[in-house]
Amino acid sequence: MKPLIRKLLPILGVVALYYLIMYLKSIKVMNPYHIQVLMFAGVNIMMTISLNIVNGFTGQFCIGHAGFMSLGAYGASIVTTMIFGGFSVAPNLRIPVFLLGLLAGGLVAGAVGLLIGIPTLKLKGDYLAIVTLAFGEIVRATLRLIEPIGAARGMIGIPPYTNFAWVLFFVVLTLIVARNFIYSKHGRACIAIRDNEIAADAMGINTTKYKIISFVFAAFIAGVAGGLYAHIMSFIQPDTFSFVKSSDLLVYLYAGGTGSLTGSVLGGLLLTVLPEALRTFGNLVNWRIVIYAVTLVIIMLYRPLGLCGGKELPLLKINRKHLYEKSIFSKKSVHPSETPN
Amino acid sequence: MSTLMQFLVYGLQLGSVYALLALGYTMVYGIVGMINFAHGDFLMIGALGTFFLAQAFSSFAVNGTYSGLIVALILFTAMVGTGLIGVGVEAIAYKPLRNRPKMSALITAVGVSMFLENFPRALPFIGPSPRSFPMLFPTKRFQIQGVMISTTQIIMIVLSLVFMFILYNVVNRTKIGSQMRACSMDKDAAQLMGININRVISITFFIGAALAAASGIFYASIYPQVDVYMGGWLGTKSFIAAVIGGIGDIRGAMLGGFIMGITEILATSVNSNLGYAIGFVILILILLFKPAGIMGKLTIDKV
Amino acid sequence: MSILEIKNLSIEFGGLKAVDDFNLSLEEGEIIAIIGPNGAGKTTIFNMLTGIYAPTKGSIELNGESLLGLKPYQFAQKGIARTFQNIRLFAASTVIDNVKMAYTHQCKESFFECIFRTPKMVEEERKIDERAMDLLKAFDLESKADILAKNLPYGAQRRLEIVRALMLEPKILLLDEPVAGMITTELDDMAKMVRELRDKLGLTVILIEHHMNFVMPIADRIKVLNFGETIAEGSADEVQNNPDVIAAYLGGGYKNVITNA
Amino acid sequence: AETGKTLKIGVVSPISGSAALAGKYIVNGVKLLENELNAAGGVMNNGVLYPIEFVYEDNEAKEDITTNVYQKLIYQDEVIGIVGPDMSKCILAAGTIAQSAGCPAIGTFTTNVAVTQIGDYLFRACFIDPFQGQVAATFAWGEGYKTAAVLYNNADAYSKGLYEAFVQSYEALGGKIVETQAYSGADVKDYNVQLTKIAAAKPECVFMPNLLNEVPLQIQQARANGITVPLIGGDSWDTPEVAQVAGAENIKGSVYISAFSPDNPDPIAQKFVNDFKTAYNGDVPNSNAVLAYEAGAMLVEAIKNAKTVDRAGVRDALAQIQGLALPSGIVTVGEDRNPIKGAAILQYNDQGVATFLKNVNP
Amino acid sequence: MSSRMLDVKDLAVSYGMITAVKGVSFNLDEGEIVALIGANGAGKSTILRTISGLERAKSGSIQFLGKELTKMPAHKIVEAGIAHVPEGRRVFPRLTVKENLMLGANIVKERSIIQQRLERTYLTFPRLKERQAQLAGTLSGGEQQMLALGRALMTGGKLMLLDEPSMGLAPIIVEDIFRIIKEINEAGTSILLIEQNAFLALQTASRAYVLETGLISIEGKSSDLLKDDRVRESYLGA
Ligand SMILES: Nc1ncnc2c1ncn2[C@@H]1O[C@H](COP(=O)(O)OP(=O)(O)OP(=O)(O)O)[C@@H](O)[C@H]1O
Ligand SMILES: Nc1ncnc2c1ncn2[C@@H]1O[C@H](COP(=O)(O)OP(=O)(O)OP(=O)(O)O)[C@@H](O)[C@H]1O
Ligand SMILES: CC(C)C[C@H](N)C(=O)O
Ligand SMILES: [Mg+2]
Ligand SMILES: [Mg+2]
Repeated sequence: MKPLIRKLLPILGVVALYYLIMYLKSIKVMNPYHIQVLMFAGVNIMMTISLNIVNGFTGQFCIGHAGFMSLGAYGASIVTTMIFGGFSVAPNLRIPVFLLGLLAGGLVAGAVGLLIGIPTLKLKGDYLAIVTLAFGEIVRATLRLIEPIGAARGMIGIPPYTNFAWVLFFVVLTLIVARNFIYSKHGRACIAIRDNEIAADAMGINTTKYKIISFVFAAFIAGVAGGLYAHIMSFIQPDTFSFVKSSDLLVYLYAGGTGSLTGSVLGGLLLTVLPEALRTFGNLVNWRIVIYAVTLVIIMLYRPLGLCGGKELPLLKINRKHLYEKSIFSKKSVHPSETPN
Repeated sequence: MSTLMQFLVYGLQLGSVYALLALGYTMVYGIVGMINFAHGDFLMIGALGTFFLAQAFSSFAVNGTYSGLIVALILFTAMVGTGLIGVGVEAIAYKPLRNRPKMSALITAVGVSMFLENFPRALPFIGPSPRSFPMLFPTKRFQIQGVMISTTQIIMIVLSLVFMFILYNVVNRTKIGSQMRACSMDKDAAQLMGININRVISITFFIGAALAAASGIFYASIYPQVDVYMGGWLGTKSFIAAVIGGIGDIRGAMLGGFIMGITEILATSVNSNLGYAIGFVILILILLFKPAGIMGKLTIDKV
Repeated sequence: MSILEIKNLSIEFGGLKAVDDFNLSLEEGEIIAIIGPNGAGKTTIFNMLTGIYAPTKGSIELNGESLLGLKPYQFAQKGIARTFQNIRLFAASTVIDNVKMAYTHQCKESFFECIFRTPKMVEEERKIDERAMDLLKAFDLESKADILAKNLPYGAQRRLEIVRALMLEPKILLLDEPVAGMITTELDDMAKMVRELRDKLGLTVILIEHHMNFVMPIADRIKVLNFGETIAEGSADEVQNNPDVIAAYLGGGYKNVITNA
Repeated sequence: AETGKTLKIGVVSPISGSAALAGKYIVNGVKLLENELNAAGGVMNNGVLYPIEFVYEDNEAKEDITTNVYQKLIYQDEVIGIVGPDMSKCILAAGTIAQSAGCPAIGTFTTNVAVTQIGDYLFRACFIDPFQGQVAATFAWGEGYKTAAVLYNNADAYSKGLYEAFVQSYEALGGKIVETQAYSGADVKDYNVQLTKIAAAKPECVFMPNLLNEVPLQIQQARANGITVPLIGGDSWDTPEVAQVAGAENIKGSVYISAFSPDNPDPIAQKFVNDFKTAYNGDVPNSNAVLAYEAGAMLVEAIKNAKTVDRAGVRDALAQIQGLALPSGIVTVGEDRNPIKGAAILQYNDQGVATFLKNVNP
Repeated sequence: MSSRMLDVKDLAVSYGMITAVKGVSFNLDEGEIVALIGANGAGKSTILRTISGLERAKSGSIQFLGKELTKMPAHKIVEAGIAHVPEGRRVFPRLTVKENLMLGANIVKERSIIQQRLERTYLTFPRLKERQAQLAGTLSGGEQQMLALGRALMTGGKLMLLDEPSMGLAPIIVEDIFRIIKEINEAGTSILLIEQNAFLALQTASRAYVLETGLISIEGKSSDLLKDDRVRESYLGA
């Protein structure tokens, strides 16, 4: 019985969260603007998790992650807006078109991730970081050259399909998938590479292969997040996805704590909401980024490993012992260390 | 042909700005092992500081320009001042993280950069708007075989080479230089050699920030517009320049800076959108073939 | 037929002949020790046997199959596992994860099975876990399974490196100074362990070590290297009394300083 | 009279950022209107007096921030309409939000044609680029310049649109474009390459329809590259700082198209100029200030005439504005929600001060 | 009667939550070789690192020739006359052997003294002279240990802290190094020695302290400890 509850409780929690927010909206405690801030926070959480997979769990420093986001944003928007005509899509086709767009965004980003991952992931540490930075900027420069999608002026008139429910759904899905990834052979291989690449290699782990898997997987998630973003903003532009965006994402990740999904959620949420919240204090408006910056520096000085510093909420962990619980699927078994011998 | 030469002049002019900024990146990276993302903002502080200094000295100006002595005084003050700010930033924000994971310091640097840009921005007497940078000294233009050159350009290019030459010799030939290199490899062991690593790191930041200020003054002299955000993008490009040359190597920073400046101008002449990205393309190409940049040496971990 | 056949293995680093014409023919279940002065090329041989360095000359054959040109992870997958002179654990991971990580290659979970955590994948995970626990238990580490590797005492870290290597199901185990930095009592435990590996698992072991009172009793054969060249080879007794070995490696005071301990 | 609920009007302008100079004029222009309304106690509609509150937001001259700010004004402040921003690229990005929320938005200086095409909730207070381009081309041709070169910003919808409009009109008149150079990106400060090429083509004039913060550097660099011919600009040049930064020496003789000239003798215009001067210690209003004031005034007029005092009612009333007397002329909102307005041509004298040359009406 | 050189009293050191050294007192007289022995993780290296200023003491005092070291920055401690050969060698990997040695003489101003010390070091370690232009990072473990010792000789300290100098070295080198250690000592340098090989340590030092999880459990003359049953059982394995 216990495992069943453990599996269902989080899902119930998410549903409850959704209805709570909708209720707060209906009694005007939250307005659509607040909800929109939460939607951006959701997108940022997805981006942070994606970055965490590469930086936090595989130890490969990617500092141009906004590049993947932009590919997803453009890929998805091209599908929904240019191929299917944006606002003129028949109402009953909107959701399929939207999902198709997101899938396209994810695939484009993933494919590019594969393409650039193969040559660059051979580089180590800072050099890899720098190449990913360059990659992000080259993507931006390329998008700026393509006239049919508005070049540097950007793409307008993207239908605002993304709503809070979609964002919540994708954030939860990302969390589940990322958690499962981490607690599997793939995740372990990635962590091994992070902890000691030479040893990983010597233990028969094809380091290049697993780096690429993690990179492509993360790029796919970033692409989907980019697609969601485009359909909140209804406007995208290459310059939105500049190095500044990438470094914002890094900030969410490291302030939250690498190697912890809880940290990604916390970092993405807090640091998206904080500057927006400061906006509402009229005379602080000019100081809001200063306050944000000081907060960030203080977090890093007092918690150099980030707010969560490698710690994880039990919900986002897969405990080894669970393997031996009577699962809802299989009939086994007892943990070997508990068998008397 | 003369157009090409003209472009080369513009390339060198831009390149000297990148090069000076890249020197700071390279020094700090080489010695402290961190990418100081706030480095570009030292450029802004230098330029903005010069702007205010020039205002303060405006009673000495004749026809809007200043005498050589006053200019030298202004530049010196701006460089030293920025250098000291660099030392202060290190002491407050980076020093406590010295033995922490690299990325923590990097993120702190992002925070510092936001602070350095937005603090003056929030101050009423500075604010976010661009200002026009005063002409500090009169510039003369002359033509050599159809190529326009100005005295400002010559001063810039020559001075940046001089700075690099001095710095190179300091790092490779002096005692403080060898202390810097020791710090760069193993701070504990360096201390056991009797090296005061705090002093070495402070000096490093001082030099880096002062050179950034110089590059800021140069930059503002040729593009006379200063604002609190001017350092960000220039910083990123100069950092790329430093890596192209081989980060950690002084000559490499200089080389990378000039490569960046010249290719940017040449690529712009093909298509304006290319100029902006060419540096990044060059970077990737170079790293694929020389994984540590042109002058950099990749060290192999002995297993 | 011998399990590992190394012929004329040589490597140079910018003119320096670090290993010169090294030959070794290894029988299954043998324990071979390589000794020699510092810088003689011992670790370099291990690095060539695990694909980290490419030899300039020579051949490496495992069960008749040449391994030259393979990547390090392929050497491991073919059955050569090692430990490192400077411990290289996955320090930030738990002890059991360290062991499971070495089972990546043999593990049959596909990417989609993993991210959707299918019942099949969960079953496979459980098997890996049991396997890893069995090994840890055999080396007296099962109580430490869930603590971080970096928090283990030094001696336990050395043992964990061996356990991790065993998870690869290797044919040959290379141990690079397994008792360096250990106190005398730990040394004896390790000797017992290495013997058991051979006796119970039938493993073939090559080890590098400077502690003669560890090496001499357990090695079936000893090869002595100096400046990359093999200067002596034979049983412990033969090597100990070889004047070249004494001059180059053991030193005159060897008998009274070391064995007295 | 009966007092209705307070109505909020959102004002979006670049209070900070690259166009902060323009932002200052915009806020000051609207503040003038705000003072007038405060004196009157609000807007009278059908015998009910509605107090008006202005909510000022900074868009930093950036598209994405404009979008955020629109969201905030529409959903959090629940404004009845939005004045601004001033830049086409910004409203092009944010317009969809106003449109899908059904909130009227009036761009103050958003001259790009596409702006009002976003939907029927989008308006503007200024002329459109095809007209402006035509005025510039006609002027250039009229001055006897047979050849022209263009330097434009490909990252800015306004710049690109105006460049295209100019070229079309100029070529139709028989002029020849001898060199077209573009750049893109807000971080560009070096136009030397483009200007070297333009100089080599030896045009008789150079058209530079570029942004406020870019123009001064372009003028300086053009002169340094030996381009001595007159430079022609668009509405964005209308800030005194342009000449200050560029230097009187460099800018003298250059001409630009403006929506307003403070030298306009019309009494309403002069009253506005005087009010502005008194309110802001002698500052002379520019087109940004006038158009921001006028956009606000249009919204107020619509509130006055609206059948229902809500967003939809105000929108309908906006579309029907006719013969509204404003400082820059009599405004009638046309079919495409574009007002029909004239342009002024201004020229810089030797001191670098823009002086009125002539008016052009559509 | 020789005078007291180093006096450590109630020294405690911690790394965050972990207290590695829990109140240790010991001393060393001028001209002496004193050994610290103990299992892995007992806190031996931590004590040395605290003496040379790389770690800060939580409490307690360290007196060296009458000067209090616990508040002194590391580089001053070197100038005061302490040379520390750290655990794991810690040579500067991307500098050449010679550059490493020259850095050892960082605090020395006179060129002639530097030259003289360099010659002495090369005499002691001919291998280093042979490899003087090689990057230190590519030396073998034993070669690096020699370099670390050589570098410490270059500082010319009055007290040398040696952290496991025999680790990973060939028997003949170990013999060499211990002979050199004795020579260095005879030439006037006092030595505080950490050594895993307890037998070797006790043979070399005149006195020794046994450290167990941050506390001193046994102390005394080496000759006595060699006969001590507890020592014999846990550290000599006989
Ligand atoms: N990557 C490299 N580049 C240059 N020289 C190297 C490299 N790797 C090893 N060497 C040199 O090769 C020789 C052999 O080194 P190796 O590490 O194999 O010695 P070893 O026998 O393991 O010594 P020890 O017992 O001290 O560990 C040494 O002289 C070393 O300096
Ligand atoms: N930097 C550090 N951070 C946290 N704990 C540390 C650190 N360095 C050492 N420790 C811990 O402090 C304790 C004492 O370590 P120390 O290195 O002083 O032991 P030691 O006696 O020198 O052992 P060894 O023989 O392994 O060198 C150990 O438990 C170790 O894990
Ligand atoms: C203020 C002006 C530069 C605005 C310009 N007319 C535009 O539409 O973008
Ligand atoms: Mg070795
Ligand atoms: Mg130790």
